[in-house]
Amino acid sequence: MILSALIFILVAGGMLAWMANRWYPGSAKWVALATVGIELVLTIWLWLQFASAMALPAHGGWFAETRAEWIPRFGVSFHLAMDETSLILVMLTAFLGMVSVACSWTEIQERAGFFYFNLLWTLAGAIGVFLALDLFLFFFFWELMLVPMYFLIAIWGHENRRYASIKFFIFAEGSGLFMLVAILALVFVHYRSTGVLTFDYFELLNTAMSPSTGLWIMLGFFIAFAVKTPIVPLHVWLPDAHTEAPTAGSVILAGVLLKTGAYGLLRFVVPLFPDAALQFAPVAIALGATGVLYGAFLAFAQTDLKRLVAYTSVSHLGFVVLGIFAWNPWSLGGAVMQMIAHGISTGALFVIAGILQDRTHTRDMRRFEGLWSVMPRLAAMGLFFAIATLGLPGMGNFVGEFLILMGLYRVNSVLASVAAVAFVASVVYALALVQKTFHGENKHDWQLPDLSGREMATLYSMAAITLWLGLYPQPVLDAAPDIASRPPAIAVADREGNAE
Amino acid sequence: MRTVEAIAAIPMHHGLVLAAILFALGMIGILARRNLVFILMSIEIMLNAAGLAFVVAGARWEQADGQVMLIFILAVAAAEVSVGLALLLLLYRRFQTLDADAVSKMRG
Amino acid sequence: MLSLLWLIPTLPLAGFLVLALGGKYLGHRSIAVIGTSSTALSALIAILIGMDFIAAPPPGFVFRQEAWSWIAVAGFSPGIGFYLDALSLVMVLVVTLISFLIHLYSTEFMSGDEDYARFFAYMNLFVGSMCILILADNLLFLYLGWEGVGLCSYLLIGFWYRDPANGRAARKAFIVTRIGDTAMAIGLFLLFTHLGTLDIQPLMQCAGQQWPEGEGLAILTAALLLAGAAGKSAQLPLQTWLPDAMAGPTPVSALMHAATMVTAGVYLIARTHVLFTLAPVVQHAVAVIGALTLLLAGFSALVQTDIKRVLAYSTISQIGYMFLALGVGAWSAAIFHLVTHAFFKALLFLSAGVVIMSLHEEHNIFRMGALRKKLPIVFWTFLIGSASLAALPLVTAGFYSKDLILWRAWSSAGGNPWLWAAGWGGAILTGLYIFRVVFLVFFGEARTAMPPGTARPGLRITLPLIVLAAFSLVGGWIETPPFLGNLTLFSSFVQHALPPAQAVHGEKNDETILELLAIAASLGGIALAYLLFLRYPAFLQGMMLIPAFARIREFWQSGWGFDRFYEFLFVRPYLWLAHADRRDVIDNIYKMALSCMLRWLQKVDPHDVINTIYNGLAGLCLFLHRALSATQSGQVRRYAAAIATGSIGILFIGIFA
Amino acid sequence: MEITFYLSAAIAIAATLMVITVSNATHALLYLIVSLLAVAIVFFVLGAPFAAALEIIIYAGAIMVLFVFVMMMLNLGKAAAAREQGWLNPGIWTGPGVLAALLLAELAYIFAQGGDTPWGTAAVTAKEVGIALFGPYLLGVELASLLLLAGLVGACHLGWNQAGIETGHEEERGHENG
Repeated sequence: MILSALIFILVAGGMLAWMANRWYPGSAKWVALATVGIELVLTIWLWLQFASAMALPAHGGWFAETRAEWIPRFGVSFHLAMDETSLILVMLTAFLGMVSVACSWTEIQERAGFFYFNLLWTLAGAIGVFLALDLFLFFFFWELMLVPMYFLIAIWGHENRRYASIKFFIFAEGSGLFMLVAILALVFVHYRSTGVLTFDYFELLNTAMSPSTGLWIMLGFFIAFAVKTPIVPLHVWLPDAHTEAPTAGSVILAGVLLKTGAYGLLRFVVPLFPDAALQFAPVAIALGATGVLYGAFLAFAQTDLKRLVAYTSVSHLGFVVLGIFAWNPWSLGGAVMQMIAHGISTGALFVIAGILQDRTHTRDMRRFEGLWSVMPRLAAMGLFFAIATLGLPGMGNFVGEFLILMGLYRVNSVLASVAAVAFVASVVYALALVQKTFHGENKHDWQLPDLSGREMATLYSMAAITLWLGLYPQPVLDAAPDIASRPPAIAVADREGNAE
Repeated sequence: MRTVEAIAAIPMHHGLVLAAILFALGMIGILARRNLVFILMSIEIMLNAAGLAFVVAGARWEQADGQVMLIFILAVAAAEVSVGLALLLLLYRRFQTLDADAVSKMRG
Repeated sequence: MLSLLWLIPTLPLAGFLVLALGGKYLGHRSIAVIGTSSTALSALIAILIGMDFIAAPPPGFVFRQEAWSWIAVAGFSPGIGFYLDALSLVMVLVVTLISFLIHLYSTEFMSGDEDYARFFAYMNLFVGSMCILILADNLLFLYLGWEGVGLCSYLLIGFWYRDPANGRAARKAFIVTRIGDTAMAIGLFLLFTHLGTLDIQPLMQCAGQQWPEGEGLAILTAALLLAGAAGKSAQLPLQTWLPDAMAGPTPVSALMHAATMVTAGVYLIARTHVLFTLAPVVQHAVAVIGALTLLLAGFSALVQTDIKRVLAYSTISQIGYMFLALGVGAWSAAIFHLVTHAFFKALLFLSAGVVIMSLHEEHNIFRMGALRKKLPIVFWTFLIGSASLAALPLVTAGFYSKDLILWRAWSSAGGNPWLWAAGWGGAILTGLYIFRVVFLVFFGEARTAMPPGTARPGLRITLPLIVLAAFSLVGGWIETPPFLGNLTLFSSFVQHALPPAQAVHGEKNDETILELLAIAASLGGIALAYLLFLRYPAFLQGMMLIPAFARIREFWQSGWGFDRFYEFLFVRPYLWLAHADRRDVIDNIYKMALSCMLRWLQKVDPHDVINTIYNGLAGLCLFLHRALSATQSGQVRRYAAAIATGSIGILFIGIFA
Repeated sequence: MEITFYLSAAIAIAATLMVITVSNATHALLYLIVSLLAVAIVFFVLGAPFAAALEIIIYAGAIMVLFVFVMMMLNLGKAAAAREQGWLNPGIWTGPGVLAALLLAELAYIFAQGGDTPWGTAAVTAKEVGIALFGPYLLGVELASLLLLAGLVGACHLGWNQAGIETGHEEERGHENG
C-alpha cells in the first residue's frame, strides 16, 4: 500500500501544483515542495522501519510488496516491491526532488504550474521504475518519466533546447522500443516453455531458453539501459540534454534518470539472463572502461560548464557499469555507492552551474574566472564538489570507485588498471573546472551576490551527505543486491577470474 | 400465437435478385451522374435495396429481425439525407453549381 | 593517555571545520588562536602519548584504536582505526611538533593576508590528514590521509589563486602525485585480491607467509607502491612538481614540501617494508632511484637562482638519500634522516621566508647580499640549517643521519660501492649548493637595498626559528657512530617496528675510513663554495661565458629537461586531442553518418551499378509518388468508383478463391 | 399474389432506371417515389406489412419531401436540365455498366450456389417487430436515436451558416487560401 502511495503522492501533487497555480499564481512551488517533502519523510520513515526489520532474516530481501491484477488476460499485474536497492534509490530520488524544487525556486517564473507538474511526474515515473516488478508496469513507468522530462527540456531549457530535447526523446524512445521488443520476446519465450503468460519478474526469473536466444533478448535490454545509463558510444544525447535542460532538469537527469538505466542493468539484465550476461560481461566491461576514460577525457575538453559536468557523468556511470558486470560483492556495493554518490555530487555541481548561469547568463567558463573573490561561498562549494567528483577519499565517490575497481580487479585486472587511469584524468578535469571558474583574477568584473540562505541550505546538506557517504558508507553498501540470493553464474566467473 | 396469413410463395431468390438489381442501378447512378442531387437519390436507392434484402431474408425465416434492420436503415437514411441535403445547399451557395466534379478542392 | 590517540588527527580537523565554516565571522586574533591551538594541543597530546609509550610500553610495542568500521563488504573491512608503534610515534611527534612551530610562525608571517582564515583552515586540514596518514591502521585509511595531504598541497600551492601561474603549479603538483597515487591504488587492489585484507599488520604477516622472496606478485605490488611513494616524495621520474610547488606561501613550503608531506613516501615504504624485502629487485630499484635523484637534484640545486627552488631541489635530493637508505634496507637510518631533515629543512625554509619577506618578495639570490648584519637572527638560523644540511661534522644533526646512510649504503646487504659513491658525491654537492646560497645571500655586498622601515621579525617568527635551530644542532645526538660514543637510542627504539640493518660488507675500521671520507666531502663542498662564490666569483662568471657550460647550466636549471620532455610526451598530445575532440567524435559520427554515406555515393563512379540501383529506386519512388498523387483527384465520383471496384474485386476473390 | 410481386418488381426496376437516366431532377424524384412505392408493395407481398407502411410513410413521404423542399430552394430551371442533358453522353454509362454487370454476375453466381429455398409462409406483424425492436435491439434503437440527433444537429449547424453566407464565406475562403 505504502509503495503505491509513494507514486500516487507525486502524481497527485503534480496535478495539484498545476491547478493550484491557476487559482493562486506562485503557489505551485509550495505545493511541489510539500509533496516532495512528504515523499522524503515517507521514504526516511520506511528506511528506519526497514532498518529495524533488517534484523529479521526471513524477509528474503524484499521489505514491502503490493500486487493487484491489472490486465489478467495478458498476465499483467500492478506489482510493486521494494528491497534495499530500490529503497536507497527511492530515497535518492526524493532527496534530489527536494533539491530540484529548491533550485527552481526563483529560476522558473513562466508556466510554473506546468513545470512542477512535469517535475513531479518525472519523479513519479522514476520511483515507479525503481519499484516495478512487472515488466509491463516497468515499461509503463519507463515511458512515463520520459515525456514530462521532454517537456522540461523543451519548454524551460536554454538556447538550443529544441535540438537537445528532440535528440533526448529520439534516443530514449528508440531505446525504449528495444526494451519493449525484448520484454515481449522474453514473455513469449516463457509462455512457450511453460504455457503461462506473465510479465511478472519473479516468474520470468528462471526462464529456460537457448543461449543464443538469451543473448539476443539480453542485448535488447542492454541497449535500452545502455542508452539511459549511458554507455559509450550511446551517450551522445546526454551532454546536449544536460546542458540545455533547466537546472532542476539537469539535476533530475543526472541524479535520477541515469540511475534508472544502471538500476535496470542491476535488476533485470544480469539476474534475468545470468548466462548471457556472463558471456557478454567482457564486452560490457570494456565498454564501461572506455566510457570511464572517454568521459573524463572529454570533460576536460569542454568550455561549457554544464557540458563538462555532463561528461563527468559519462565517466562516473562507466564505473557503475564496470561494477555491475564485475558482479561480485565488492563491485556491486561500489556500484550502488557510486550511483548514490554520483547523484549527490553531480547534482550539486549542476545546482552550482545553475546558480552561476542564473546570475551571469552564461555557462562559458572562459567568461568566468576569479569568482572566488566575488562569491567565496559558492566557490568553496564548487571546490568541494569538484573534489568529491575527482574521487577524493573521505567522500562518497571514492568509496564507490575504489570498491568497483577492487572488485573488477578480481575479474579482469588489466581493465581495472586501465580504468584506474581515470583517477588521474578526473583530477585533470576537476581542477580545470576549479581553475577556470573560481581561480584567477576577476578579469570580467563580475559583481554577483553570493549564495542565498536557500541555496546554502541545499548545497550544505548535499555536502554533508557526500561526507557522510564517504566516512560511513555502510548503510548504502548494505543496500547492494545480496549476491547469495541471486543466480550464481557470474559469481562462477568471479571464481575463474580469481584462479588465473 | 401469430396470425397466420396466406402469403405468396415466392422463392427467396427472386426477392434478392430484385434487391441486387436495384442496388446495381443505384451504383450506376452514383458513378455515372455528376449532379449531386442524383447522387444523393442513388444513395437512397442503394440503401433501400439493402433494406429490401433484409426484409426478404426476414420473410424467409419468418423473423422480425429483417424489418428491424429496415427500420435502422431508414434511420440512417434519414440522418444521411438531412445532412447530405444541407451540405448540398451549402455547396450550391458557394460554387453556384451542383456538379460533383467541380468540387475538387481536395485534389492532391 | 594512549586512549587519547584519536584526538591527534581530530583536533586539527575540528579546527579546520570551525575555520572553514565560521572563518568569515572571526577576527584575525581568534583565527590565529584556533588554528594554532588545535595543532599545539595535538602536539602536546603526541608528546604525552610518546612519554607514556616509552615509559610504559603497551604489549608488543603496539597500540590500536578503532573508531568505527568504515567499509564492510564481504570480508573487506577497513576501519577508521589508528595504529601506534615506534615508527608512527616518531613520525607523529615530528609532524605535530613542526606543524605547531610553523603555525606559530605563520600567524605573524601571513598576518597581512586577506584570506587568513582560509590559510589556517587548509593548514589544519593538512595536519589532520597527515596525522591520519601516519596513524592509519590500514592501507585504505592511509590512502585517505595520503590523498588528503595531496589535496591540501594543491590548495596551499594555489593559495594565492589570483595568479594563474600558482594555479598551474598547484594542478601540476596534484596531477603528478595522483599518477603515483593511482599506481598505489592498483597496488591496494592487488593486495586485497590476493591477500584478502588491507590492515597493515595482518597484511604484512600474510605477505610474509604466502609469498616467497622474489614472488612476481610481491614485485608487482612493491613496484606499484614505489610509484606512489615516488610521486608523493618527488623522486625520479615524478619529481617535476616539487620545484614548481614553491609557488605557495613559504610556511607551506616549509611544512609540506620540505618537512612532512613529501617524506610520506619514505614513511610508506618503511611501513610496508616487508613487501620490499620480498621483492629485492624493487628494493634495489628504490636505492638506485634514490641515488640518481639525489645526484640530479643536487646538480639542479647548484644552478638555481630562486632561493626557494634551491631548497626545493635540495629537498628532492635529501629524500633521495632517504630512498637510498630504504633501498639498502637501512630502515631506521632513513627515518632518522627524515627526522633531522624535517628540522633543518623547515628551518631553512622559514629563514628563507623571512629573507624574502624582508626584501619584499625578492626570490633571486643574486639580488640579495650582505644580509648578515641586517637580519642577524635569521643569518644564524639559516647558517645552522645549512650546516646541518651540509652535514658539518659533529655539531649538526644532519651529519649523524647522513653519515649513517652513507655507511649503510656501503655495508648493508643491498648496498654497494656505487651507491656509496653516489651518496658521497651528493654530499659534496650539498655543501656546495647550500653554502653558495649562504655566501650569496648573507655575505658579499648588498645588491638590493632593504626597504627602510621594514619591521624586524617578531617573536612569533623568531621563536620557531630558534627552536628548530636547536633541534637541528642537537637532534642528531640520539644516534651516533661507533667512534663517537655509539649511541643507538633512536635505532633501538625504532627497531620495535622496523628490522635492524645488518652490516655484511664492511669491517669496523672501514667504517671509520668512510666516516672520514664523508667528513671530507662535506667540508670540501663548503670550501669549494667559499672559493667559487665568495673568494673568486670572477672564475665562475668567466666559465659561464663558455657556451657549453652555459648550456649545461641552463639544462640543470630546468631540472634536466624533464618538464619539457613530459610536456612534449603527455601534456601536449592530451591537450591537442582534447581540443580536437571537443565536440565529441562519437556524436559527430552519428551526425555525419548520413551525409558521409551520400558523399561516398557521389564519389563513386556514376556508372556504378550500385549507384544505378539507388537512382532507379529513387526514380521508382518518384514515379509511384506521381501515380498515387494523380489518383487523388478530389473528384468524389472517382473515389466512389474506386470503392465500388474494390468491393466488387474483393467479392470476386471471396467467391472464387 | 405472385403476380403482384413480379409486377411491382418490374415497376420498381423500371422506375429506378428512369431515376438514374432522366435529366430533370424533379422528374427523377417522382420516379424515385414510384420506385419506393413499388418496393413497399413488394414488402407487403412478402408478409411485412409494417415495413411496407414505414416505407411509404418515412421514405416516400418524409425523406422525399425533404428532397422536394431542396429542389424548391435550389430553384433549378430549364437551363439546369439542359446542362444535365449535356453531361449524359453515352460514354459515361460504360464504366458503371460494366461494374454493375460484374456485381450482378457475382450475386447471381452466389444465388445459383445457394439452390432453391422454400418461402416462409407466415407474415410478421407489427407487434412482433415492436417486441423485437424494444427487446433485444434496444441498444440499436438508442444508437439510432443518437444518430438522428446527430443528423439533426449537423443539419441545423450547416443550415445556420447560411445566415452569414455573404460575409462569412468570404472570411472562410480567406482562411483557406491563406
